[in-house]
Amino acid sequence: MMILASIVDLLSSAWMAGLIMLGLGFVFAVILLIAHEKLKVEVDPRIVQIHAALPNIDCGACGFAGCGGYAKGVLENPELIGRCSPGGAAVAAKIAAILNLQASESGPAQRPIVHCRAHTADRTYYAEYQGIPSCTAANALANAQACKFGCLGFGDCVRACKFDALHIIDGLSTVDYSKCTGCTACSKACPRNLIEMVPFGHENMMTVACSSKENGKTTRAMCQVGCIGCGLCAKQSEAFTVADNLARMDYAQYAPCGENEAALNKCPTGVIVYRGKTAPPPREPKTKQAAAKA
Amino acid sequence: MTDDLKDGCTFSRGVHPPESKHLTEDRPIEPGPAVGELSILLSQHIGAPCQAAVMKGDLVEAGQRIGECQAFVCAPAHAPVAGKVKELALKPHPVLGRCQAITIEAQDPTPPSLPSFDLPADFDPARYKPDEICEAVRDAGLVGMGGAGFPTSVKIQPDAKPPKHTLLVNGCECEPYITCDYRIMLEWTDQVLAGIRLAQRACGASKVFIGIEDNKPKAIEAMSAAIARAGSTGDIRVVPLQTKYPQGGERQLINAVLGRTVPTGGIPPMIGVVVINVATAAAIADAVLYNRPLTHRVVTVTGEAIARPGNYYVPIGTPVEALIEFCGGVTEKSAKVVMGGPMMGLAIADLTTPITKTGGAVTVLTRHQIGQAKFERRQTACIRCGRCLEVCPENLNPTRIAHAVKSNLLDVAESHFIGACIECGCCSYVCPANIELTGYIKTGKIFLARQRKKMPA
Amino acid sequence: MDTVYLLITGFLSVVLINNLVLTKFLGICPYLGVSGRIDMAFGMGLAVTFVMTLSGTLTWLIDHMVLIPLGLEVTRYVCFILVIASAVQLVEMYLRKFFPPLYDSFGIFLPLITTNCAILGLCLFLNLWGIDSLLEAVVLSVGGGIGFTMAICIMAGIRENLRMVDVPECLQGAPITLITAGILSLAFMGFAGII
Amino acid sequence: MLKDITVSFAPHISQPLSTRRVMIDVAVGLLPAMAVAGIYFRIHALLLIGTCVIWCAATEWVCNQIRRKPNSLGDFSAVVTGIILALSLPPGLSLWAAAIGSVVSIVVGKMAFGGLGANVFNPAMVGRAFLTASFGVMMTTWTVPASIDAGMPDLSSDDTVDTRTQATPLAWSKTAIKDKNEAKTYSSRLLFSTVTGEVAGSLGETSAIAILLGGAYLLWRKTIGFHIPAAVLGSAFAAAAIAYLVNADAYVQPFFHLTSGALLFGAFFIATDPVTAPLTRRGMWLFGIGVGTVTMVIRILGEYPEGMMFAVLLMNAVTPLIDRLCKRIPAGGRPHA
Amino acid sequence: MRSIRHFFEQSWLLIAASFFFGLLIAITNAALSPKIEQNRNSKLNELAGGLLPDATAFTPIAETIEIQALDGKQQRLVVYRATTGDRTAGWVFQVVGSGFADKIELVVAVDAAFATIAGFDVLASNETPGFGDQIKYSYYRDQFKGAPTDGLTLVKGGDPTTIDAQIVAITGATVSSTAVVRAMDHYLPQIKTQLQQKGLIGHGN
Amino acid sequence: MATDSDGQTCVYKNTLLAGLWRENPVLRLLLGMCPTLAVTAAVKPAFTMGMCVVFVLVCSNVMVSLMRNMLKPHLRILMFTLTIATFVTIADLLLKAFQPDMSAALGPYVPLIIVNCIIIARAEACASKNPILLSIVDALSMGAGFTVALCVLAGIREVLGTGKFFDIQVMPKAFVPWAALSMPVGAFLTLGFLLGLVALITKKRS
Ligand SMILES: Cc1cc2nc3c(=O)[nH]c(=O)nc-3n(C[C@H](O)[C@H](O)[C@H](O)COP(=O)(O)O)c2cc1C
Ligand SMILES: Cc1cc2nc3c(=O)[nH]c(=O)nc-3n(C[C@H](O)[C@H](O)[C@H](O)COP(=O)(O)O)c2cc1C
Ligand SMILES: Cc1cc2nc3c(=O)[nH]c(=O)nc-3n(C[C@H](O)[C@H](O)[C@H](O)COP(=O)(O)O)c2cc1C
Ligand SMILES: Cc1cc2nc3c(=O)[nH]c(=O)nc-3n(C[C@H](O)[C@H](O)[C@H](O)CO)c2cc1C
Ligand code: SF4
Ligand code: SF4
Ligand code: SF4
Ligand code: SF4
Ligand code: FES
Repeated sequence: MMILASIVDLLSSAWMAGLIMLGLGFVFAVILLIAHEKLKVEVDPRIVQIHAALPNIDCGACGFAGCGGYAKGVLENPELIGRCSPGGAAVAAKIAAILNLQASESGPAQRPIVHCRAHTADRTYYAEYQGIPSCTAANALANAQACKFGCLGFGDCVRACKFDALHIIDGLSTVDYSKCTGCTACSKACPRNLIEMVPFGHENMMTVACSSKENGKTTRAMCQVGCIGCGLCAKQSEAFTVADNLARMDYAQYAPCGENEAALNKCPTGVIVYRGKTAPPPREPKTKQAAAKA
Repeated sequence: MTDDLKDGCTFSRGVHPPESKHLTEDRPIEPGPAVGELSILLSQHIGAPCQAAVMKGDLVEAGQRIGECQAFVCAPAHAPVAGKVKELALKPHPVLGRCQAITIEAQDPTPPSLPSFDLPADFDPARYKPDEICEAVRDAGLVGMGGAGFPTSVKIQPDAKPPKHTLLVNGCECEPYITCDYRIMLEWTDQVLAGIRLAQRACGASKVFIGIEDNKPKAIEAMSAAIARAGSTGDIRVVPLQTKYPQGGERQLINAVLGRTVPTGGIPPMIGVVVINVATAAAIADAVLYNRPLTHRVVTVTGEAIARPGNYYVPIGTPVEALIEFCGGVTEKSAKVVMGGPMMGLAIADLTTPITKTGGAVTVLTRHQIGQAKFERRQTACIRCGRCLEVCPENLNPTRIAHAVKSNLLDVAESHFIGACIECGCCSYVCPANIELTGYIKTGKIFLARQRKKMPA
Repeated sequence: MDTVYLLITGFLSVVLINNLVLTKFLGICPYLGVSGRIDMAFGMGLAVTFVMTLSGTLTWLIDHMVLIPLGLEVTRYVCFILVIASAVQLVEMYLRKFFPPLYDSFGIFLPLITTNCAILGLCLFLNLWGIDSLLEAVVLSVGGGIGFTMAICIMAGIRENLRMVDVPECLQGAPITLITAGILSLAFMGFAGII
Repeated sequence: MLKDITVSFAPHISQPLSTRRVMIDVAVGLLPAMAVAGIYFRIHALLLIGTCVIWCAATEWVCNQIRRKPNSLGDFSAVVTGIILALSLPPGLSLWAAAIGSVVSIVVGKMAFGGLGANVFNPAMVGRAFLTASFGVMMTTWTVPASIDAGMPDLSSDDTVDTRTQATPLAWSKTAIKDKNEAKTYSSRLLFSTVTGEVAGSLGETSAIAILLGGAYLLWRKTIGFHIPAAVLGSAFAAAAIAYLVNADAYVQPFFHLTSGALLFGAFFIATDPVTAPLTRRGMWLFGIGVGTVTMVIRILGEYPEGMMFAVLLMNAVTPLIDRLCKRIPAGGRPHA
Repeated sequence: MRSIRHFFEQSWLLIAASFFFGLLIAITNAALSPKIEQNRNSKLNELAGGLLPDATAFTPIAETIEIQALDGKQQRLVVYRATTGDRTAGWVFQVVGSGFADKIELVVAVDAAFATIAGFDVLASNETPGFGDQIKYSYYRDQFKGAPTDGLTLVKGGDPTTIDAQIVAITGATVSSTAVVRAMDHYLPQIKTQLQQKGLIGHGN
Repeated sequence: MATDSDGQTCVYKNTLLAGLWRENPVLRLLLGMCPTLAVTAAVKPAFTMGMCVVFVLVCSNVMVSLMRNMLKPHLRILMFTLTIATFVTIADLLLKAFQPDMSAALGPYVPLIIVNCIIIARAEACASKNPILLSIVDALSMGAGFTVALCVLAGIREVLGTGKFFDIQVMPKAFVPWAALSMPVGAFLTLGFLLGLVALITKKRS
């Protein structure tokens, strides 16, 4: 009884506040609904979708002015996926799905192959390069490294890779295929165009890891493991062709078969190698083998 | 004309590195070495490379055209000596790294002889048609010998738009060490003047100024005397300029002499001015009067590391190695071989690199000259001292541009007008933190060019 | 004359001495998030100034015209936030519909700042400081916004420079921004007492 | 024939100036001020300078060690920071406080931003500001010079301030402002001492002569340009003159403002720190005018007697904006599209 | 008609929730406001008790004490008499100073003869944490215990442990420190005179 | 909209502790920085603030979870705000009634909980899509993370800035407090370096 009385007591003093709030709620509902009807603007449906996928708390952590801004921004520049820290990986995945990033893939995934296999010790240097540690810069300063076609090892590609999938190992850019997403950033970054995006139809791909168009003699003088354009590989397998003193692999034709294996074994400089997640180590060049035997 | 010599004509900012010209300035032009094998690079100029017109094993005459042009902005190549084409292969190139070249085995290697030159007493450029001059220059394979290597025939082309009112002759030679232009002005004075008058006739300029830095009083005197001797020409004047680097940069030179500014991203013809180098002028006379193609040039071989520095007349295609050997080899522990001068020259690694039409000097620097700190690339962070801004002749903000490139912010670099940099090197020269500002800017330009190519608008 | 003096001092005080960001810690989220580039920061600052003026004035009016006369101060928070949220949403829709260019340049910031504590904070501080004239409320609201704009633009300038230096990796982003803000707040202490 | 040649970008020569040389020049320029500090504050000066320099250098070393970066002590910038911090501290400050200030200077003011050249704020002033905020009393207790207090003890023990203390000239001028009175007396009585330095104040700031001597050296060596000092002193003088003309009883005469407090020291050694000042000349003028004006606003209107430190920090903060405002346009004009 | 139905379909929840929440707030407020009021009073008592530990009771005196506030307005002040048994132990009252951010409400206790301050405490203030709110810290407050009731002055630097008319300011918070001293200097003599006039305390030194 | 097959938007029961570190709202997600900076001069107000946030978080998550199927899209944020504001008002009243000292100390930062991004973020990301129980767990986890972060920050600042911890003197007498840490600058610097430390640890771990 006492409790009931006190509740009644409280209510009697509270109804006023309740009413005011009621009125307030009513007014705002009216205003916003009318505004919603009258002030509608058509926008790209994908923006709406992305917006809906976002946490919608407008915290600004993404660097944009709120979720709306980010939705628009990420649509224009998909590199910005993953900037929404409250949303985390889940939201990033949703955005990626909306933007349909993966859908464009037809056929095997593209993966980069570095067309050089010379480590620092395999190369000839005419002089010590003392400039800016960047491949683009070093490439502009002619000829410190004798081979004009080989990897410079200053890692412009490494810096371009957002996924930590490239590393310079003993002066050679080396892809970590377990991390690579095939984004092509590295192939755009290399000033010597050494990195080619290749349809990776198999776990490991065979490749001629050289780009030198010098004649065989010059190549040999400059690099222990360069392609001398001798054509032995092309004799073994259809997948290889030689032009401009350089053998090339037709990746579309590649299959792990005996012929290709034979080409690999015949190559005098060991420049035909496997690349991929479980690639076996490259063969030593014949000259080195001979030296080792002796 | 010596009486109205005035000092102090110059541009704003810039630096004054030690001149170091004493090594070679008093050495007359001498014939260079006898070379057995010459490599004529097919790309020695701005524009499309020329195409080889000979095959391996062909015999060629001295002066025979061996590289043909397919494009408008291009220059043919000629064989400096008689001999056999040994091979067509990639050869080291000071800028491009490696480049197609025609290698000629000389029939009988003899030292080149200095060109004979007697100006006919009645020489009058008015007798030549502008088109003829231009055509002769084009056939001779002439490209700017001041460094940039722009085909001269395109520059002095008659009836170009807009019309050219002024011809500026660049006798500044503001780079330290180099003296080839100086010697040419002293020794081949009349030839230079004849070339100037021919160029003037071709491009139709009404006024001619010869800009010479005031640390070369003898050249100023010689040129002035030659003009006086020729008598006829009131419209050619020698303008003494304050000695300051990069006085010879064409944008600076135009500013110093004419007080005009070439718009950013523009070139002198846009404001009706043609700039040619004095060696180019001499070569124009050679080409027009004697039909001699550009096969030899004067090269200053210098630097504290060279035993016998001097100015030599050498066939184009001579390997640097041979030149250095000819000059007595190196004395001290050398540190760097530079094609060109120490401010703008290209350090080369492969000493078989041949001399090109644009390469007026080979400078072999010692560690001492380079400075130990610079040699070992001892850099600190930029302390924002602003010295690089103070000296930049193009009024840029080198540190900002360079650091933007370093941090891969190419849009920032562009917003600070990276494209306006003339790569003169003043900023790097003064930087107390020893930062390779010019190097970063060059690299940034390459990045940008590549970006544009990859992403067509 | 006296009112003018009062308004000026009030304005300076809320811009320099009681700067909402640097001394009252309000609006830190956009301060950290949108201070990466100067143009963005400036747009944000303008938007905040606008919304702050609007909501400072509106809430002051509601407080003094409705809530205090009716003795309903206890619903103050609810009313304030509803007024702010609706007003901003309305303005945003309005701009988007009728002034698309204006919307693109600063309307995009509007939703972000509804949930920004600088706005509500200023309204609450107006109440706390016992501001009892409308004019003063308006001036202080504008001042609050301008103080925010100033602080965020300074920070954006600094951060644009910091992109080019080698900030330790673990301090990049929010940490170095906070450290910079700390030093800034030290520097602003110097203005103590100038009014 | 030619072995171990190298290649790098042009230019291949450079002028014989290094960062280290620049910093050593600043230290040399500070010698007169340090000497005067030594004369007036004896062993205290030595200990404070030593403490600050050693702690600054050690902190920088440790930071580099933690980041696995090459040691950067060779550029001597940490030493300069240490000296300037020490010279801006009250002579009687406990050594442990000076050590804390040094650590804050280097860690918060410099290394957090990435080390030399990266810092936005003047490291020494960051350290000093932190000390002012933390240990307000200690940072406003001023020992009188030994020439006045012959009995100055040789060593200050850490806990008690057992030396004679005195208000600084600026504190007196502040009193004059508050009382609207006696500004003239103070100016005439103290002007001479502020020139020789025989007054209470921070270690390095008291003697105008010593600072001018060092400043002249830096100007001669071209380590600093004249723009910033001129702008700071000019604008401060103008502001002080206005105040003086408004009320000569309350505000001391403008010259007094120039020679007292940290204005001169700051104008020549602190505001000129290249790292934290604008790059362009026009920017330097703006920056200097800002520093001078803000200093005087704080001195004349504010709660603190001196505003140099705050003014420098504030203008450091807007330096990026000034740089943006004074962006350089190429000699050939803006490129067309 | 349809649009009205549409409207209610869309927004009934908002309206209902508004009402419900309004009630919720109001009820809470009604339930708690006596407690909140009581908190204020008990805080005064508690503070006063802390300042005059001997006192056993605090009773408002009947006499009207009219004083002039800092802003010049006349106002009435409630003065409590603190008693130990039936002996007057001191006097307690509340004064308001103007601080850095806002007004500062102080509770001040003086001894029976109104000669020295027994202490003060801060009832409400909005001074900056770390700055002005140090007036609540004992090192600052203790300076007042035993200080004379008139002629307090503020000094910068000095020894806060000596008890005299000199109050050492809080560093970096001179404004707050001044506010306290000024409030004391302004009110205490007024109250003292009034109490003397009313004959509640003696006239003496 | 899909709920929790993706597992990230809401904290599961078995990861009750996620809010403490992996998704700590302050240290990892950088949400709700304003109160973090403003009330951490000492541990007690920081803790009180944390508790207030927990209270509001739980209540609003419950309410939102109850209403989750009735929400209309364009009035959704308004509903959230209304709910949160109501509970903040109640929290403020409770504080005034039972913790008057703390209420005074926290001043306007209690009502500012209304705009604390954490609460609206959880309402949107979790409560509006999940049943009540899960929402409560989430609220507790997030609230705990917030409170702990605040207390750590406040602990550092209080000990160095005043020599005390939870109002108890812990530093030796000779220690002169670094007053700067109690000031705004202390808040910024301490949080800045704390976040740096967190980033360092995170990097080391991964
Ligand atoms: C920084 C710089 C310095 C230069 N210095 C000289 C010089 O000293 N002498 C010279 O003839 N050309 C110099 N040049 C090249 C001139 O700008 C210009 O290209 C040349 O004079 C044109 O003549 P040409 O086409 O006959 O070579 C320089 C260029 C630059 C960018
Ligand atoms: C470089 C430098 C900067 C200074 N900056 C300040 C400052 O910003 N604020 C300040 O109160 N004192 C500063 N000082 C200390 C003052 O110059 C001086 O000691 C002041 O007059 C102290 O007066 P006071 O005792 O009345 O506080 C600085 C000293 C130096 C050397
Ligand atoms: C953010 C901030 C908050 C401040 N809070 C207070 C305060 O609460 N109380 C106070 O007296 N002074 C406060 N001050 C300092 C005053 O503005 C004034 O500078 C100080 O009282 C002067 O003291 P000093 O002469 O001991 O340095 C604050 C200053 C700043 C920058
Ligand atoms: C002219 C000049 C003035 C300097 N002034 C300061 C100074 O006031 N404070 C300081 O910490 N360092 C100073 N330095 C040293 C150095 O620039 C400073 O440590 C950098 O800010 C660290 O990055 C100065 C250096 C020069 C060349
Ligand atoms: S692959 Fe290309 S970019 Fe990468 S390190 Fe080698 S040269 Fe440089
Ligand atoms: S940049 Fe892209 S394509 Fe290249 S390695 Fe990295 S992830 Fe793979
Ligand atoms: S920025 Fe370019 S133009 Fe300017 S000094 Fe440097 S190299 Fe020369
Ligand atoms: S000269 Fe060097 S140190 Fe000076 S501002 Fe330029 S880049 Fe920086
Ligand atoms: S918590 Fe203040 S703006 Fe986000």
